[in-house]
Parts: sequence; structure tokens; C-alpha cells
Amino acid sequence: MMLVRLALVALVMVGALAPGLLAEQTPAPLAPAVATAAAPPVAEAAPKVDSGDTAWLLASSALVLFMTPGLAFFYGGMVRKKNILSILMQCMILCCLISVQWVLFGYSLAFSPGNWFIGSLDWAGLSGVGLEPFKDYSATVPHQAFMIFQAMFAIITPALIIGAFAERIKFSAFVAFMVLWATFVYDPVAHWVWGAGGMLRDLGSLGGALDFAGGTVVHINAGVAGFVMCLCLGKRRGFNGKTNPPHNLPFVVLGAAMLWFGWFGFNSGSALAANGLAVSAFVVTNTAAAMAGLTWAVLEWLVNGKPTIFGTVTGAVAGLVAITPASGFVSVLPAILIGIGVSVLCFLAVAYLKPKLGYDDSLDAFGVHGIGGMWGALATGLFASKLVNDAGANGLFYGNPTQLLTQAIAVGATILYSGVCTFIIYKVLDAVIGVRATEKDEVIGLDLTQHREGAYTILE
Amino acid sequence: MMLVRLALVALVMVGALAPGLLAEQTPAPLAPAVATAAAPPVAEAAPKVDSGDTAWLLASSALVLFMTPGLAFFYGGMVRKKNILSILMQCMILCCLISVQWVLFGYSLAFSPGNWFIGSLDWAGLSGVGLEPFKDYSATVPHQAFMIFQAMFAIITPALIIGAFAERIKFSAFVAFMVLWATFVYDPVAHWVWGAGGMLRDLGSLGGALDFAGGTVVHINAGVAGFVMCLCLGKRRGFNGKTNPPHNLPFVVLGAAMLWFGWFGFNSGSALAANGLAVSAFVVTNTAAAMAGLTWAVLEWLVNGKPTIFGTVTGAVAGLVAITPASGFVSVLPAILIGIGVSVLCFLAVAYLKPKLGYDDSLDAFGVHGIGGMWGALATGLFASKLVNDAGANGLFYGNPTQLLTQAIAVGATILYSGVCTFIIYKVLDAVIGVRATEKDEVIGLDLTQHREGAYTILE
Amino acid sequence: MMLVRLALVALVMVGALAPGLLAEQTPAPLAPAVATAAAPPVAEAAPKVDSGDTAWLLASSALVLFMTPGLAFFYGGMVRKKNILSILMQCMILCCLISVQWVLFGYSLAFSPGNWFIGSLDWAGLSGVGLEPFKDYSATVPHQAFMIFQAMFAIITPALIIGAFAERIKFSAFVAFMVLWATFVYDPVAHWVWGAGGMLRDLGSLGGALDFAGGTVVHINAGVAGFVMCLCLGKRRGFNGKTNPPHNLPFVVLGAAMLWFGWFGFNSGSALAANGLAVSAFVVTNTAAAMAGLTWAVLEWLVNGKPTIFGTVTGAVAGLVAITPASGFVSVLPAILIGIGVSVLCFLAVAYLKPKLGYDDSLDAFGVHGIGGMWGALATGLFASKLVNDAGANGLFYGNPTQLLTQAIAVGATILYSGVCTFIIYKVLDAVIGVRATEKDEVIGLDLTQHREGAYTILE
Amino acid sequence: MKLVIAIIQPHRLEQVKAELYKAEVNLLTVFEVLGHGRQKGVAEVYRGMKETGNLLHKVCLEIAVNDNFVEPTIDAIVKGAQTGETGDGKIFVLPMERCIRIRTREEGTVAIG
Amino acid sequence: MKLVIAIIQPHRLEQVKAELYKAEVNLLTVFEVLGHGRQKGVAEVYRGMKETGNLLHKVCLEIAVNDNFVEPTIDAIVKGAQTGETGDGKIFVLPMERCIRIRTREEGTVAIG
Amino acid sequence: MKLVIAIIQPHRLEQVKAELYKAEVNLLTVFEVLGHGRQKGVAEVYRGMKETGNLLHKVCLEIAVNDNFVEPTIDAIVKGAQTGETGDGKIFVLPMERCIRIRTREEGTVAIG
Ligand SMILES: Nc1ncnc2c1ncn2[C@@H]1O[C@H](COP(=O)(O)OP(=O)(O)O)[C@@H](O)[C@H]1O
Ligand SMILES: Nc1ncnc2c1ncn2[C@@H]1O[C@H](COP(=O)(O)OP(=O)(O)O)[C@@H](O)[C@H]1O
Ligand SMILES: Nc1ncnc2c1ncn2[C@@H]1O[C@H](COP(=O)(O)OP(=O)(O)O)[C@@H](O)[C@H]1O
Repeated sequence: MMLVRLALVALVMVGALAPGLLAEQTPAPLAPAVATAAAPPVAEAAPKVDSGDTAWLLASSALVLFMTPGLAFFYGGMVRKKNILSILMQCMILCCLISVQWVLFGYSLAFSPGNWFIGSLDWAGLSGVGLEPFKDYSATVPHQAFMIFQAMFAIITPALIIGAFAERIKFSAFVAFMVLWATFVYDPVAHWVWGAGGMLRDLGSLGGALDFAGGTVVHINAGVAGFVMCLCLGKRRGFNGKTNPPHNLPFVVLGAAMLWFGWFGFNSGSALAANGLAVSAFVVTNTAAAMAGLTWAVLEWLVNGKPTIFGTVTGAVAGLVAITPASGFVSVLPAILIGIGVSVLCFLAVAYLKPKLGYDDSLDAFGVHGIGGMWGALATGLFASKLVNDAGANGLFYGNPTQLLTQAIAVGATILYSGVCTFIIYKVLDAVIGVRATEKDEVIGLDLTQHREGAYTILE
Repeated sequence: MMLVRLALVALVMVGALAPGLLAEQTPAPLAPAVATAAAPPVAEAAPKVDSGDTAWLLASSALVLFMTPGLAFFYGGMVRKKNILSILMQCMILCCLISVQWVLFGYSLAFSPGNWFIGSLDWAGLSGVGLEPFKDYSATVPHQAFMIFQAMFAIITPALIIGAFAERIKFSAFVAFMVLWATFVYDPVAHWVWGAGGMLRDLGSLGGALDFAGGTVVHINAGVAGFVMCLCLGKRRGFNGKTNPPHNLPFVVLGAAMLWFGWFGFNSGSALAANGLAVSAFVVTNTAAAMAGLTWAVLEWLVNGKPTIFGTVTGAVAGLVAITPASGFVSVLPAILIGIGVSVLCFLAVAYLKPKLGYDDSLDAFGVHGIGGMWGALATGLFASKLVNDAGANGLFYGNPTQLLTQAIAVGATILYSGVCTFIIYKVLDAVIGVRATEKDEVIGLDLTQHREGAYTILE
Repeated sequence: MMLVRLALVALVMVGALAPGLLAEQTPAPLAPAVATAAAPPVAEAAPKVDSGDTAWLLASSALVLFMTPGLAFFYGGMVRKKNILSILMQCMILCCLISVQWVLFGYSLAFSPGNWFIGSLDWAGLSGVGLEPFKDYSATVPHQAFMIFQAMFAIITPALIIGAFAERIKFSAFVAFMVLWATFVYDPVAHWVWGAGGMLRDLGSLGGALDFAGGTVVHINAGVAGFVMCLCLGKRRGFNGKTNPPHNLPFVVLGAAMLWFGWFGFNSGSALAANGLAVSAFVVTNTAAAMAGLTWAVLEWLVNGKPTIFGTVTGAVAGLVAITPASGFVSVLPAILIGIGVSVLCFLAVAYLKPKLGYDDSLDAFGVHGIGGMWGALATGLFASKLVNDAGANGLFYGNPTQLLTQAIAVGATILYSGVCTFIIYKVLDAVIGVRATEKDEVIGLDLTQHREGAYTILE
Repeated sequence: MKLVIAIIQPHRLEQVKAELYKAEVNLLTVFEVLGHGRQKGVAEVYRGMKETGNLLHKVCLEIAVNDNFVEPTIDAIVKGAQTGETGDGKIFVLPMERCIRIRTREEGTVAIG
Repeated sequence: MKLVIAIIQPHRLEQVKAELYKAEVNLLTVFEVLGHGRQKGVAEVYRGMKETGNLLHKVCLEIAVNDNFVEPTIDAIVKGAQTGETGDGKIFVLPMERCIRIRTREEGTVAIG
Repeated sequence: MKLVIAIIQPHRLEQVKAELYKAEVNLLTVFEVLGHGRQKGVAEVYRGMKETGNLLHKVCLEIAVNDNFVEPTIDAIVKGAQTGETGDGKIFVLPMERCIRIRTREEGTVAIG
């Protein structure tokens, strides 16, 4: 019911925005890329591939690909022994599924020049996506490099949602859900924010929403989808507000380390060049992650008497989430504030809000990525500075309150769109094939029942 | 017996080819590198190091080094608890052993200008292998960078064989075997395909065999050696066609993730520059891996009722194997076909052929790398296109059926040479020191008996 | 007592050196960077960012960051099950703590132009540390890139010490210790060796001490601090010279692999450019690690009858330690000798010296990093050659015995300073809050008592 | 005094513990075992090969009780563990001659609780 | 009714299970233990230090049987587990007073099988 | 013959083993268990949520002994395991009817040692 209401609000909001957007957008031929702001307005020479920039973008793409298995271990260590393989499988099958979807039509939907809402199918099968730079996205690296870098984002975003419905989803439904979600939710939202002509890239007199590496597209998008899914699916059986201890915390730490490592590619690679902006993004990414990890540990020390490694890496990941949209626009001291802020907010969400409201966001996909992404997107509107990135904008604290509004609109649009569409996809799938695992399967564990395999042997 | 027959065929075949090869080869001073085709024919200026290309080659070298521990976990997770350390040890000691062999004489044997069969010892101890680019191999990066990149290939290739004789080899024999195999099998075959003047690099009117990143040199070579070794050594005791479940599937997934991640360096780094070709190789590598993983999962779904993570990552690795020789020559849609093909073939080999024939290729080194490598090498002859790589050649589907023949010759030569030599090395070693672990050692486990250490404690 | 004596010697020595140093140093405006010798003396053009160099330095920074979790697993696998999280936590909290300390004031203390002993606070909060190259440190990459690369060194150095006092330190005391140690020990020593005007960078007529990537600053510094700490803290309860088997050797191997992988960034990245020197450092790093791993295995084979994976990776890490200071100054054959030497020395230290003297360096932080670092620093004085690095110096075997003396002075100064300061910090902290965990906490395990969490579940 | 050994489904442990508390049986020892019984498990498949070991995860409880507690203990276990499907497990009751509390070296009935 | 406890070498488990089936003993519970007996294990060495804990991996079987099945069970275990070398293990037979099937609450002889 | 089952603190295992050797009890079987007793463990907290399962790591020893060895065995265990704090554990003594050495098929008193 509440969700239906939300859907209505969303429709109204989108309806209200659309005409203005159309008016503003349609004529403007490929507005300068705000998020990918590295490219200076070059004179009309034939674009040349820069080997250093290409080296960094390829390295970054590899790093971001590595994040999804990282996430698999981060999440996989948290569940019970009988479900770890289901998590690993869900993450790895997304690597496979979305990689293929992306080259076939996903990239085209998200990035080919289309309308304000979505791209076209012109670039399906990568037709027209060649080894020359494509000026609108990356002036100094081959177009396919940009494409594959973006592919990695398209993979990890749906993977983040897994945390919300862990330990209780049917695998066949999972696959169907993800194909639909990637196509109908991720691809459009990526287009809005990063695609040539996308609606959030240029909000007319409001300027464009700033999202350097995916606060809205990746984290809010996935976090909200997770929230909707865990409400729809209901709690795990036997879940009584008490937590099951993570079955393998070292795996959680390993996953977090892989995420931190890969995130340098995620954020710094989003500069699409090995330049000062990439360096700045790298520095603030590391700083925000560190400060957030520290903050979470301190909060635990104060609240529970002892800091935990689980909390520390959760904080670090939250910090990485929050700095993501801001990483190309803020300097190091704001990064520290963003790190503190995100841990406070996510800690409250995870330790107080969740038990209070009683939803079963198994591994806190919403609590960390949803909340953290929202904070990050809004904080970008507070702390962004043209001194860091000339092609960006100033935020509230640098004299431009409008930017905060622009950010809020981007956040709101993403929340509504992701929430509503996820709900619709869920309902359709639940009617057609059923989304939740049977009680018996859930109790035996998804590894054995969904995949006919077990993670660890006992005897040999 | 069968093997002896095979050996004869090999000799005949090599004998038949050799004169022609010699005639063609000897005069030609260092034919242009086909496999490492990135280098454009530069004017005779002093070669200059390009920092971007060097950055990517160093990063790629690090990535490929990381693959061998990745393989250690991939394989190590599959064996029984009592043998995991033996796998890790075998992989890590190869990192040590071959790194040293390579700088002392391996690189020289494989890459220094010698005859059509093997290089010389001129570059032993890296004498003459400096920090200037060496035009024949890499025009824009220091020669030593090419050398160390190749070192990583020389390490992982013998490591792949481990899967075939896992859980039953004596460690001393393992070490002796590997030193001999690296020197007498790997180094010559690498020379044939990639070395200046190597026999498969220019097959006269047939053109050169295409092997971008090691389908023949690495995968077929190792796969066939594994096949011979597992036939020679016989089955594991107690092996009755039934499989022992992998003792730690998350380790298998971790290893697969490290392999996938590192493989970007393997294939894309083989462009030896951070250019369009590297990007193209990166893209098709990811695509083929993904499609193969997906295909394997679907096959399992159809055949066994459920897809497994074990199958999915096996498929992904098979996809990486198959795309390896093709990665610098094909575009994205052929990559998808290569991915589908390899999973179908390897799935059949592993799930039907192996039980049927009853050989005990413990971890499917032959089933995945041998079969996958052959498919990849032949598929290169089908799908290669000069549109992707001007310095390559067209394949059958682009109007050049000869290329398929050339590929088949390269495959055949590698199979025969690797098979025969492996067999000889085995026989010699078995006579001198004995290759197989004693029954008692095998039963207690190789960790305790070969290394006096255990992987996991039970109590503390 | 002995320690007090040592302290006196240190003071005397420092006192004796200081005036001469001051005389030599104070006038000299920012002597050319010896350790970071990549920068050629450029004409006074505006410094330009090179994208390839920047790409490599960013990739290297990510690689070095990855080493600290690598170390966490390397160490974490060695302890008993009940203490693994404490190790992981200590490593990860250092990632957080020092990242923040570094941008706030650590980098400024270590690298801003100050006096011969320490930098100033001029660069606190990174003020003045921008995205333009800073010629004294890195002429072709943004200053912040150099800063963040150095941050990773500042993180891992204190993390190395953890091995010495594993399984018995109170977490609160650990945090306090590390903040003090990083500020009062690491930052000054980094300044001496690498900072503009630092005292070991130019020892007047002796030339400068050579330390390419941190033999003194990182390894000796941490190793000696570990030695002092394990003496001060005393043995683990129940420790009777017998070792507790590592609870998870695969984790140890995983950690070692991550370290080896990351170390390419550590050493090769220290060239601060993607040039020939970086390549050379990469090659010798790999070679020394390999040879040392091999040597350790052979020693075990001779001494204990069987080589172990634990020994092999210990040797490889020792090789990486030893080549660190030499990596920008030696060629490949000396690297082999350095690798052999370090394993012999560390093996003796770990297997004979430690049991003989009876100190409880739990995970051999001193035995591997202290001893290995000393050997590496001295070996640099033996094998350094201007043929490898023009901006370096020749060592004893290349006709310059003075260099060995210079190296010895650097080693001595680091040992004394690190030893004395660590001792003082320990004493202060022990008086104020107590450093050692209570007997009960130690017996139950640090995971539960210091962090209220357990690593592995037994049932689910 | 008796030693009650119960083999149950892992996911019923929480309920069994809850029932035991209600019956005022608070002390117990638990460990993981593999059970081979009538229950047919899921046949696992690894790279196309079926694993037929067919040993299923179970949890074993050992509870030392005084004689008058035997019946309530059994009742509590059955109540907590019974699902009515194959695989629910068994309870074995063994005679026990002595029980010593290590901390105090108390012996007998008093040491059990 | 008896409870037969057998401690055997891990790698003989398959044979023992096979022999037990032949003897029509189909239900059993298995877990991993560490045994300290006459058998001298491999002395492990870690960084040059010998580990002398000397606890070897073993597998423990618990089988509840009716009295007439005791002898066949013992025979089957010995047949499957005997190698003739130290470390083969032991069989202990304990009296068992009651046996309850949780699923049905059946008790006694009938509940055992 | 008796089967002595002891549940002790994991970190006392070494001492207990040492005391048992002194008492010439050299053969034993050990495994890890989770104990729920009077001892209150550390309440673990994961992302702010307390875990109240309260099952603590313990070690279980099973020692088959001849009757005259029962007392020395108990003494040795108590000596090695006693710290005086809650959680020290319990010893249970069960009657044992038969003992068979698998290697030789010897039975009875002689097979125990
Ligand atoms: N006679 C027995 N001896 C030892 N363990 C048994 C015996 N019978 C059953 N078990 C244990 O109880 C578990 C459940 O038994 P099963 O036959 O599957 O269920 P049910 O008792 O409901 O028919 C088995 O997996 C096994 O561990
Ligand atoms: N008296 C005993 N009490 C408990 N366990 C025993 C006893 N005797 C033997 N065991 C178990 O049996 C295993 C094999 O015993 P061992 O003495 O090595 O072989 P064997 O019985 O062939 O002489 C031991 O490791 C131990 O686990
Ligand atoms: N009646 C019992 N049945 C089974 N196990 C018991 C029993 N009493 C104690 N235990 C085991 O002994 C352990 C220690 O018991 P606890 O009550 O904590 O200490 P203490 O005996 O010193 O009071 C428990 O964790 C449990 O494993």
C-alpha cells in the first residue's frame, strides 16, 4: 500500500519534471559531460588515444571487475555456512550475465544518444562502438575502453542488491529479476546521469546533478531496490531480530579489502584519464573510506564497549559509498567530513532503524548503500568545489545552494524510479514464477537446494 | 604403446615440416611479430620508451603473476583437505623456480634469436636484455619489461599441469619434472610461436599461426602434458569415478576471480601497449569469459536440474582459455560464440568423456585447458579478422580458409611435441627417482607426508 | 637495562652526527632526491604531468594499499583461531588511522621542507600539496599522487610490527601506541631518508644513504620496533618455545601472494615513473623474491627433510624485504645473491636465534623484516651500481667501499632511533594504560575479549 | 544419572534449546556431526559427477541429567525437534555412573546441574 | 541395545560404510576427532619448530544397535578398518537403556533401525 | 571398563594431557564442542546486534580406561583443568561393556591401553 502510494508520487513527480526537461534537453546536442568532466573542450582535431590514460582506464576496469567477487566474499562471509555458495553464485552469474547483456544492448540503452530518458539500440552488439575515442565520453581513450569500464559498473550495481534478500531467494527468480532490473532500471538511470542527453545531466537552470562515479546510479539505485525487495520478500524464516553471526568474518574482511582496492578504479578511473583529477579522486576516496572506518569503530567503542573488525570494514565500505558521487568534486577535508557523516548515519540505520522498523535487510544493502549513497549525493551538493574540478560546480558551502537542490532532485528521482520499478518487477515475477524459496529449501540452505553443492566438506 | 605410436607420428610430422620451415625461415631476418602484432612498422628512429605502454605492461605483469596464486586457490579448493598445501606449494614453488630459471636461461632459450626450433644462450643471465626497447618484441617498452611479462607466462603454464596429477605426485619428482618440462617443452614451444624466427610464427605460404596470448604455448601445451601425466601416473587410490567434493568451494571461487582479474593482463597486456588493440583484447576477454560461464551454468541447469557456482567458474575459466589465442584478432560477437563453444566442449569432456574413458585428470587440467585451448586456437582460425588487427590475418569466416589449416598445424605440432616430451620426461624420472607418491603417503595426504605441515588446525 | 644502555648509545651517536649533519645540511637547498632518483635534472620548464607515469603511480598506490590486508591474512593465518580477528582488526584500523593521520599532518612532518630531523607542519591538511608536480619529489606526476603513494608506506610500516606482539596486546593500547609510533618514529625516519633536506639523504662527503623503497624506513624501522615490543611485553602465556601451528595456512599463502603482487607497486612504483628504472626494479623484485623462496625451501629440505609452503612463502617475503632498498640500484644477478643471503640469514634467525634467545616474536616481524631489512640495506652498499641507476651510487663491489659505510650508518641510526623511541613509547603507555592484555583475555582470545566477535561459527 | 544423546536437524537447535530451558534443563554440550539415516539428502553434483556420500549435517546434543529429569528432557527434545519428516533424528539414553564438576570436584547428583 | 563407538582412520570410512551396509547396518552418525594413541604421526615443522602435539585426525562412528546386531557390526567395522598398522583404532561398546525416534516418538528396539 | 568423558576449557588441554601422561594414561580421543553451562560468555555484537546464543567453545575428551585407572584419570583431568572459575567443565563416567582393538581384534582389558 505504502509502496503503491510511493509509486503514485513518483509518477506525478516524473510527470511534472518531464516537460521542462524535454524542453531544456531536446535541443541541447550532447551537453558537456559533467560527471566525466575530465575532458577539456578540445579543438576539433582528430581525437588521439593517450596511452597513459588508456593504461589507467584499463587498469581501473580490471579493478572494478575485481570488486564483484570482492562483494561476493564481503556478503558471503556474513551469511550462514549453508548459504555462502548462493551468494557467490549470484555475484558471479551477474558478472557473466551483465557482461553479455551490456555488449549486446545494455551499453546502447544507457549510453547511445537517445532521448532524455533512455538511449537507443543503435549501438547494440557494440556496432559503432570502436577503438577510436568517442569525444562525448572520453576524448583520449578508445570508446570501447569507456564501454568496458562502464560494464563493470553495470555488473556490480545489481550485485549490491543481493545483500538485501540474501538467504531466501529462488535462484531462477533471481536471474529473471536481474535481467529485468538491469535493463529497465539500471540502464535508464545510467542514461539519465551519464548518458549523452540524459535528463539529470543537465537540469536547465539548475545546472546538472553531480555524480562522479555513481552515488545515484549505483548506490542509491541498488540500495532502494534492496529495500523494496526485502519488504516484498519478507523476513527470513526464524529471523527474530537477532542476528546470525557471520559464518566467516575473515572472508568479510577479504571482501572489504578487495572492494577498497577496486574502488580506486571505480572512483579514480571515473576521471577517464590519468591526470590530476584522477589523483584527487584517488586521495579523497582513500581518505573518506579511512575516516568512515575509524568513525564506525569509535561509535562501537562508545556504544558497545568494543570496536569490531566487522564494524570497521562496514564503515570503510560505507565511506567508499558516500565518497563515490563526490570523489571528483571535493578536496580532502570535506572527504573527512563525508566519511564521518556516513558512518554516523549508516550506524544509526543498521543498529537502530532496522531493528526498530523490523525489516530484514539481511546484509544491510539498503542500510549501507542506500543510506550511504543518499548522504554522499547530498554531501556532494554541500562540498563540491570548482577549485577541485573546473568542469563541476560549487556546492552549498562554496556559495551555490542550488546545487543541493539539484542533488536532491537526482536523489529523489532515483529513489522513486528504482523503488517503483523494482516493486513492479517483483510483483510480475512473483505472480509468474514465485520469487521466494520454499520453506524447506530455505531451512536446508540455498547451496544444496538451489545449486546442489556444499561449500565446505567436514571430513575430507 | 599408443603413446609410442603418437611419438612416431610426431617425429614424422616434425621431420616433414622442418625442411620447408628451414628453407622459409632461415633467411628471413626476424619476421614481423604476428602474435605481438601491436608494433607498427616504425621508421628507423631510436626506439623511445612510452610511459603509458610501459605502465600497462608492468601492471599486466603484476596481474599475470597474481594468476598463479589464483590458480593455486582454484585448484587448492578442489582437492581434499589433506592435500591443499601440496597444491599451494607446487604453485608457489613454480613462481620461485621459473622466475629464476627464466632470467638465468629460460628467456634466452625462448626469445633470443636462435634457429627455428629454439633460441640461443646469448641472453643468459639477461645479458643484452636491457632497459631500451627491443624492436622485434616491443618497440615502445623496455626490453626487460617484455621479458618479465613473458616470465609470468612461463610460470603459470607448468602450474596449469598440476591439476592433472593432483593428490598423488611426489614433491621431489614434481620439482625435477617441472625444471625439465619448462626447459625442454615450454621454452621451445614459446620460441616456435613468439620467438624471433620461431617456426610457427611464419609458416611460409601458409602465413603464421595466430596465437595472441598463448592458446598453443600455454593452454594446449599444459593441457596435453597434463593428459599424458595423468595417464602415466594412473588414478588416485580409491578413485572410483566418483568425485570427492571440493573441500572448500569458496577458495575455488576466489581463485577463479583472481584468474579472471589477472587474465586481463594476460590477454590485453599481450598487445604490449596501451592502445586500441589492448582495449579490444580486454573487451573480448571479458565477454568470452562471461558467455562461457553463463553457458556452463545453463548446461548444468538443463542436465542436472541446477546450475552450480563450481560449474559457472569452471566455464568462465574455460572461456578465458579459449579466448586467449584469439583475443587480439576477434571482435565481440565472435567472442560470444567462442565462449559458448568452449563451454559445450569442455562440459562434454569433463562430464562425459572423462568418466567414459576413465582417466583421472583430477582437476580437469586437460578437460579445461587442453580442450579449451584447442578450441580457442582453431576458433582463431575461424573468426580472426584484419579489421580488428591489421597485423593479424583473416580467418575462415572472413574468407581465408588457409588460416584454419595454419592453426591446425600449430595445434598439432604442440600436441605432439608436448605429449611426446612429457612422456619421455616422465619415463626418465620414474626410472630414476619414481614419480608417484607411495600408497601410504597418498592415503595420509601429501601435506603431511611431502611437507610436514597441515593446512587447518582443528582445535585452536 | 640493556635497552637503556642502547638508548644512551643512540643519544651519543645522534649527538655526534648531528652537528656535522647540520653543517652539511642546512645550507644545501633540497639536495637531489637519491632514493627517488627517477627525476632527471630538468630544465626549469613548468612541470608537466605525464599520464603514463601517473597511471603507474596510481596503480602502484592501489597495489601498496592492497598489501596491508595481504599482511593481515599473512599474519592472521598464523595465529590461533581465537586471535585472527585481532590481527585483521589491527591491520585494517591502521589503514584507517594512518590514512587520516597522513593527510592531516603525517605527510607534512615527513616530507615538507623542515630541518635535517623532521619536516614542518606547513603542509598540514595537505595545504600546498596540490595536483601539480612537485619537482623535488616527482617531476612528472601530481604532488598528491606522490603523497598518497607515500601514505601507503606509512600504513604498512606500523602494520608490520603487529607480528611481534600478536596474540597478547590490549587493543586500546595498540591504537595509542600506533598513533605515537607513526608520528614520532615513522615520520621522522621517513624524513631523514626521503624528505627534502633529510639527514640520511645527504651525508656530506659520505654521499647519501641509498634506500630505494624503504629498507631502513620501513623494514628495519618496523622490525626493530617489533623486537623491542616483544621483549617489553614478554612471552605469550603458555609459550614454551613450541610453536602453535598456524590455524589457516592457506590464508598465510593468500596473504603472501597479495604481498608479492602489491610489492611490485612498492618497489617499482618507487621509481615514480613508468620508465626503465621502474622496469628494472620490477624485475629484480620478482627475482629476489623467487630466489629467496627457493632458498628457504632448500634449507628446509636439508635441515628438516621436507620443504614447506610456510617456509617458501616466508622466504619469498624475506626476499621482497631484502630487495626493497636495493631495487632501484642493482641488476638481476645481485638480486639473486640478495635473495639467497636473506633466506639464509632469516632462516637462522627464526629457527635458531629466536629459540636460543627465547624471545617471543610471535610471527617473526623482527626475524623477517628486521634481519631482512638490515641485510638488504647493507647489500645495497655492496651491489649498487650506477649502470642501473645513474642517480644512485656504486657499492663496494663496484669500487666504492664508502657506500657500505653510509649504508651502515643509516642502518645504525634507524636501529637506535627506532629502538629507543619504541621503548619510551611502550614505557609511557604501560604506565598510563597498560599495554598487555589480561591473562584471562589472552586465554579466551583477543577476538572475543577485545572485539566481542568470533571469526568462524561452528554450527551454522 | 543418565547421559542423554540426541541427534537432531541443525535448524531445530534453537527450538530444542528453548524447550529445554522451559524444562529447566540448562546445561548441555553440542557438536556437529554427519548423519546417515533413512533420510535421502540432496545428491550433490560436482562438474557433472554425482556425490553419493549421502552424509547429512546433523547436530548432536549431550546432556547429563539426574534420573527424574530424563523424561522431561526427552519430551523437550522431541517437542523442539519434531517436524514429522524423515531425518528428525534419534535420542539415546545411556546409564551414567558418575558425574564430577571440575571446578569444585563435587560429585554426583549435585554436580550435574 | 548397545551404543557402538568406533574410532577409525579417516581414509577407511568408505570401506567401513560399505561393510556396514553389507551387514545391514544402515544408520550411523559420524564426526571428526583427534586421536592420541600409540601411532606416531608425522612431526610437523613450522618455521623450523617442531609441533609435538601429536594429535592425529581420526573419524568417530556412533552406531546404536539392537543386541543381536552388536557382533555383525563389530565384524564389519574391523573388516573395513583393519590395515594391520598402528593407528587402526578402537571399538567401544556401551550399554544403552533407551532409544527414541524423534519423528514418531517410537521407542525401543523398533526405533533403532 | 569405563568410558570417561570430560568437557574442559580449550586452553587447558595441554595441561590435562600432561597430567594424564603422568598418570600413565596415554590414549585418548579429543574433539571440539560447544558448551552451554553456568558460565556466561562474552556477548558478541555484530553490526550493533547482540548475539545471545551463548554457546562457548569447549573441548571434549573421551578416554576408555580399565577400572583401576578411573580414579587416577579423574584426578589428572581435574588437576589439569581446574581454574576455580565457572566454565571449568564436567567429567562423566559411563560403564563400558567391551573394548576391541581394530588392528589385532584383541578384546577387553588388554585392548584398552
Ligand atoms: N541407529 C543409529 N545409530 C546412530 N545414529 C543414528 C541411528 N539412527 C539414526 N541415527 C542418526 O539420526 C539421524 C536421523 O535418522 P533418520 O533415519 O534419517 O531419521 P528418522 O529417525 O526420522 O527416520 C541420522 O542421520 C543419524 O545421524
Ligand atoms: N583408551 C582409549 N581411549 C580413547 N581413545 C582411544 C583409546 N585407545 C585408542 N584410542 C583412539 O584410537 C586411536 C588409535 O589408537 P592407536 O593406539 O594409535 O592404534 P592401535 O589401536 O592400532 O594401537 C587413537 O588415536 C585414539 O583416538
Ligand atoms: N549436565 C550437563 N550435560 C552436558 N554438558 C554439561 C553439563 N553440565 C556442564 N556441561 C558442560 O560443561 C561446560 C562447563 O559447565 P559450566 O556450568 O559452565 O561450568 P562449571 O561446571 O564450572 O559450573 C558447559 O559449557 C557444558 O559444555
